[in-house]
Amino acid sequence: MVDLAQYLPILLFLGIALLLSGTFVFLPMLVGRLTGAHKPDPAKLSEYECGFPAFEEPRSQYDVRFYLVAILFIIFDLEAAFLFPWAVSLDQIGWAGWATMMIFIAELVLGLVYAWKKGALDWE
Amino acid sequence: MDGFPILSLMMAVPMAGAIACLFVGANNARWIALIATLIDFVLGMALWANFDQSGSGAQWQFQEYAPIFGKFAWALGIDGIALMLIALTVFLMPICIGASWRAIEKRVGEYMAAFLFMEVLMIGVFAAQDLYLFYIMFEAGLIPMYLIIGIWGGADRIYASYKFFLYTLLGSVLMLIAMMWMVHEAGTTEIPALMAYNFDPAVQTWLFLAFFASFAVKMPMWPVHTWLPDAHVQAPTAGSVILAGVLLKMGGYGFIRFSLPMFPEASAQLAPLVWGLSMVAVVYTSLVALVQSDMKKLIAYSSVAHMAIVTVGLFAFNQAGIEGAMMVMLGHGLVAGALFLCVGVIYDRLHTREIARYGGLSINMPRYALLFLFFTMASVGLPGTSNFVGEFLALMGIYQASTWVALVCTTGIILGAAYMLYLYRRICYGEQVNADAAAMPDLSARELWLLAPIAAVVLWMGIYPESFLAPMRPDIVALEARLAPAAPAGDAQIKLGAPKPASEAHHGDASAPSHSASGEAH
Amino acid sequence: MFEYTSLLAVMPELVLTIGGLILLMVAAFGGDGTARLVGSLSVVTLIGGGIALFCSLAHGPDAFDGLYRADAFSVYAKALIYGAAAAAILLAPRFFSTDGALRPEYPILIVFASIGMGMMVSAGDMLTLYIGLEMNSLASYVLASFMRQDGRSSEAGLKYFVLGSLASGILLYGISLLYGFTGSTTFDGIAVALGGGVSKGALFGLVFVLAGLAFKISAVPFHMWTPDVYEGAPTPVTTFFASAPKVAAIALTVRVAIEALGPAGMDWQQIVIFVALASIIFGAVAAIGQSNIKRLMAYSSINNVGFALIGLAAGTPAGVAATMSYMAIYVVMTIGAFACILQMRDADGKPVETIASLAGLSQSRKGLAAAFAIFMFSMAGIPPLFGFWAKFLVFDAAVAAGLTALAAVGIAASVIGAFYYLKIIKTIYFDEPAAAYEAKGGAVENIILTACAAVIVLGYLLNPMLDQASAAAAASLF
Amino acid sequence: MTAFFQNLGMPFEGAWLLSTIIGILLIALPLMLAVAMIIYADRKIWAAMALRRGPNVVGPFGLLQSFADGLKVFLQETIIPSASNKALFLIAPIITFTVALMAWAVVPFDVGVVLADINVGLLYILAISSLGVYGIILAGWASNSKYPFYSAIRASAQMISYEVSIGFTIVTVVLWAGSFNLSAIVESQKGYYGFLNGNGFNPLLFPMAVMFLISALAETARAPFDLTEAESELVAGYQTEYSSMSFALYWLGEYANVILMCALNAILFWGGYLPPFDWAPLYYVPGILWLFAKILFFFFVFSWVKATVPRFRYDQLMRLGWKIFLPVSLFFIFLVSGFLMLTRYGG
Amino acid sequence: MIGLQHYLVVSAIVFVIGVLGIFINRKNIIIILMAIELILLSVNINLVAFSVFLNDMVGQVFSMFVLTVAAGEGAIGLAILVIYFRGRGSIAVDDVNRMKG
Repeated sequence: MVDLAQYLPILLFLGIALLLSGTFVFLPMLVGRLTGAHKPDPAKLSEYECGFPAFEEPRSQYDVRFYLVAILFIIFDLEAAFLFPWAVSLDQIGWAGWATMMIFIAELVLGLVYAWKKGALDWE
Repeated sequence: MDGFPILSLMMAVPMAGAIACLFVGANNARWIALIATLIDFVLGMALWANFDQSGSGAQWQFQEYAPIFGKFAWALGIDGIALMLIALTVFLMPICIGASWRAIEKRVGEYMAAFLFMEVLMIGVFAAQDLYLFYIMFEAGLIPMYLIIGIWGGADRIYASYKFFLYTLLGSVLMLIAMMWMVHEAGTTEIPALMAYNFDPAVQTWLFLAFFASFAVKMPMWPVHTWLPDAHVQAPTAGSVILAGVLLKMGGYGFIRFSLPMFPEASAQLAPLVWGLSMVAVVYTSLVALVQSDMKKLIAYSSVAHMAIVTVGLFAFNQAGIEGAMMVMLGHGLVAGALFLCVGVIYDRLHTREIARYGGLSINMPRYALLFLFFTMASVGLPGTSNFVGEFLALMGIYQASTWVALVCTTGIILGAAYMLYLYRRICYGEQVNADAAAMPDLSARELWLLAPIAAVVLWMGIYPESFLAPMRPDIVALEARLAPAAPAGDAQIKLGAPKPASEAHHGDASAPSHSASGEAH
Repeated sequence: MFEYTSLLAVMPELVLTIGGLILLMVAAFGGDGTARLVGSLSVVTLIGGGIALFCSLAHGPDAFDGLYRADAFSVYAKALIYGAAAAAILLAPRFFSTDGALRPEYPILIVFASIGMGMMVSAGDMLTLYIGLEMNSLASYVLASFMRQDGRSSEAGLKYFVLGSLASGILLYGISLLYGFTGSTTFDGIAVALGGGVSKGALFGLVFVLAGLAFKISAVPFHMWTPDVYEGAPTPVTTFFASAPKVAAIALTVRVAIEALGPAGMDWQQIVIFVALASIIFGAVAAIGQSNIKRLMAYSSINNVGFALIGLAAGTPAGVAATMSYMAIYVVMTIGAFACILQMRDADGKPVETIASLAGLSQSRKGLAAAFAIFMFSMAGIPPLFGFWAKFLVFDAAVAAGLTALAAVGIAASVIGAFYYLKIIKTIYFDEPAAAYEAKGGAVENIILTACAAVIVLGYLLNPMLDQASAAAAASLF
Repeated sequence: MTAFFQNLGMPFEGAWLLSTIIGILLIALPLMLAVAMIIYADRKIWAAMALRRGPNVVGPFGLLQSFADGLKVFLQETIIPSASNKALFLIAPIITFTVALMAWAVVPFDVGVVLADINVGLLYILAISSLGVYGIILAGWASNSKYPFYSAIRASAQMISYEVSIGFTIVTVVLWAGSFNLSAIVESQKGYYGFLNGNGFNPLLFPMAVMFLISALAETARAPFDLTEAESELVAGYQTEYSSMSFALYWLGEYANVILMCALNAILFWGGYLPPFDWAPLYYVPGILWLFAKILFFFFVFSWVKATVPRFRYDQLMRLGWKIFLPVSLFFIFLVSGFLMLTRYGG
Repeated sequence: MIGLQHYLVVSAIVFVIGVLGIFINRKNIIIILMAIELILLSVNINLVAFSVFLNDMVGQVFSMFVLTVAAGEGAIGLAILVIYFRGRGSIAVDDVNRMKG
């Protein structure tokens, strides 16, 4: 069983990092109120535009290719999840284990080739 | 004829005809159908001629057995009862084809195919010696009949076809479950073996009820008879003929082949139920028939009443009753068929079944009036016709079992006379009020050739029923023997050696058994 | 240690995988023009997979330390699956070509789905089960939304995806509980653990697993996706959904129930009985009001699943054999019926789906009408058509197992089902002809149609063979 | 250090806690300091390459420029746009910065000098750095403004694209080292050809080192891959609506990540805290200095690239990631693992 | 000390949230996708917890596969959603009603 205690410093680190960054975000707000720098007005609080009111919803439709990238990422990044344990246990699993992963990668490459030929990797 | 698969051949001939009909034109289809049915008729007569009626031979003859289906077999074989019903089938089929010769004009090929397929299945039902094979044949009849009613029927055909289909299907699926149970219990699918198997009486009741659900609908018994008038009214003439002539007999055949021999105890126990339903049917449907304005409906209700006599006869548990029931079935098959043909004859001319639209036909259609009168009388049960023999035997049989039932059922005969004669009077007698009816021509040669053979056979059955009873007698005797241990004590029996109160003697008729014997001697 | 002989056991999957990947490359490099070529090659691949089944039979029952089964049961189911998949491929080109959606991905996806289904029916471990199931599901989701430009198709894909994923999730949750409370994911291990008593946690797991599987086989009360997906998906895809994955899911359910959950039989039998009856009755009742033939077929499939489950409810070798026979017959009927539906076209050659458009078909296209009627009567279970025998077998098994009451209720409910099949026949035969129909049908469709009709009419002659095969398949589970 | 506090009479738990917290602060505070200085360095290098002088007003040679900037933004008003999703708007920079800090928890500065010596340190870093994308997406989303939104979408697509190739590249190193522990990875780089320390000297891994360096540029959205804040198109990218310290936190986080990537370059391919030559006298120099030297070298490379290479187009960026790096890295996995099977494990 | 039942309870809660997210949510299909991921997450919690407490690696291996498949599922789900959105212009749950009956 893994000794989770070695992760305790990380947990502590998380706490401290959160504390630090929280301070950085909220302290200036307090300071701004104290120094009088805090003077919001509607124009200032409106979203950034080039002098015009926005023509459309800022979160409007965006290019479907981003979705495509996301989809490709999900697939390929997860294959890496199989590569990691395989990489550290290569000394124990022998040629069969190696061949299995190579077949896996080969299939992955075929998928990549398919996506490539279908133009999924093009950004035009 | 030993070893020759005549039963399979009798099924193969119409099957081939049916397939051929699908691919040829209207006229060719008619001829193919006629020839196929005639071949079958000839084969059927050959079957009868070769049937060993002595009673000394095997009960089951012409047996065929081919275990090609895995869980069940292609097992055929007939006894006398089945023989008679097959004979009835092959006799009526050419007549049906003839009746449809002109009446059917659209989709003739399919029509003829459906009829020929029906014939295959009807022969199959009566010849099957395997429980499941029987069921398949029994159920399969729904398909052609559904199509016959639905495609070539009258205005309200769709409703009628649905009703026919679903009623009958619901009834028979329960029977299927019972069959499965029986097969697992007895370990065989062979009907002869099952007929000898003694099921646990406690279970018999359930099995009986399951079979009853199917056969009662098919028969049809009151109160599940309501599909019949609809089906009859909507079906084309030949459809009605085959429905009344043969399909209804499947129910009776089912009782005689399955319910009684396989579940004798349950049959005895539930006999009062059957009696009760039959009594209601006889009286109620006869009264309903009396007020019908539609000819076909009237005859349909009369069929229900006649079938009630059959059930009563069957559940009399004695030879006379069962013989009578068989005779009523055969006779009714012919007579009701003929009556529907008669209706068809005038329907073809005037395209209406309203009784009121006719009248005085005896003037312009004398030959028709004569034959119609003959069949009306046969239906009423006039001595000398087939129905008289059957009804007499059946009522005699039930009298031994229950005098009250006999009494009520006998009123059915009187009511039957009433509605049939009333019908006849309205159609053939009186003024010729309707000009178009008055202008109708008399029977054509074709129509005459359809009705005359039936009339001849009806007469034959009435005058010399022994030709028909003889092949069945050994089987009925065997059935009676099977039933004997369970048969309910009749209230008309003599109890020898025991003194009786006077009131018993009032109902009891000491001469009843000898009557029965004399009935056989006819 | 790794045993190379195990590869023999998975030979069918290997053949399909390699074939599928090669075809994928053909599709990638050849473009949409290769659709027909890829279609025929996919069928060849499936046939190759079918031949490879002999390797797997030769190998014997267990492979990969029990993760995988190459027993008669799996071979039987795979033969059915491959056959159905091939039919679904063959039926497709004419449908898609009229819509300009003829793409080589369709047959390839079906091949991939077939690999998944092969794994499902061969699973000896929850892990294999899950992977196979997902492999099939993922391909199926895509297939459902294959007609990208058709709004209904993508909606069908979406619904299928959401509810299918939910089902997988529920199934997985059940698997995780079973794993936790029995300490194993292998079917044998679970069975051994359950043999020593069913803990409450394991019972929960069992219920979840069965619920997930019920989703996959679209049994009531987890059937709600079926009508929409069947209606929305392109008709060839619906054909596929109604046939091969049904077999796979039912076979999988049977295997899990018998092999893994066998010792807890008393616990799941009631569930299966309830689900079976509910499916039969609901499927039949809901189908009555349908006007779209594909929706109707969806309810019909729900209804049929109910019948198939009755065999499982019996829980006996005979029951399992009956279920498998049922599926075999069902697949033939379904493919035949869909081959008919695929021929439903208006005068412009556009596919139509309403039942009303069938009106009077018997007068314009006699042969098609007759075949349609045969399939409908057969589905209704009317003898002498082979569909009757399917129902007969499951009810027979139920009666033999002492579930007479179940059989009686089930068979009575089948009469309700007959009603809506009759409705179609009524429309075809009794109604006045509707708009003109395109007179010609594709040659391939006609061949398939005729073959199916022939099987349905003459099926009883196949009985001994079918019985033997099903019995052998069932025997390998016990 | 724990032992030191225990010697002072503290119980073990307390001593451990205190020493750990000190360790954390020893990482976090100098890191922030380093970031400030490195921003300065960045500007200086950039300026030098453009023959400019760069910051030179505040403090000697402008050394205090970053601190002056820091003070300025600290005293600025924090603007929260009215249309924004306020909570998320404030949380986003916190996430970015926290994550940038946390990755350092497993970085080995010298033999045994590491806060959490976990066995999957490399995985941890990968995981933590993947989280960084949330800060950016949330910023873009919460701002509810057009440019930040586009920028966030772009940034996330870019980051995840290169994460894939980084992942595969790392696998080759892990294959070679047989471990995910960063210290073990460093140790495994000892003694190439008897005298070199660093995977980068291995011809099988050198291409991976190059790819990793480029991917690191893309992953941190440094030039020439800085499309997320391509000012001509997207104003200031996802930071457009930010001001005050929230804005500064992104800068801090970004540079902290840059340093981290430099450190990873050093650790994974160039021997980490080991001296470049496996020669005893060099080991007298503390490892941490070697590491810092390497980090600084890579940072110089980063700045150098920024100053000289023009910005990529988005399609070029994607093509590089998906069509070149991904297949090549997969091929190298095959090569490296095959080589290892032949020479080390299998035979 | 945190015991097995704690994990199971958390997992059960997550699972229920996921299922409710699918059935109660009437807004956005993306939320449904997330709910599905929640369900799978609960499964993974279960698997890993059991794996640790049973001292058996299978559970963790299983959870790896679940992760992978979940990713594939997510990818396909997104793809289908994109097609759907292109055809329909909306991903509101209430709009997914083209077929009825």
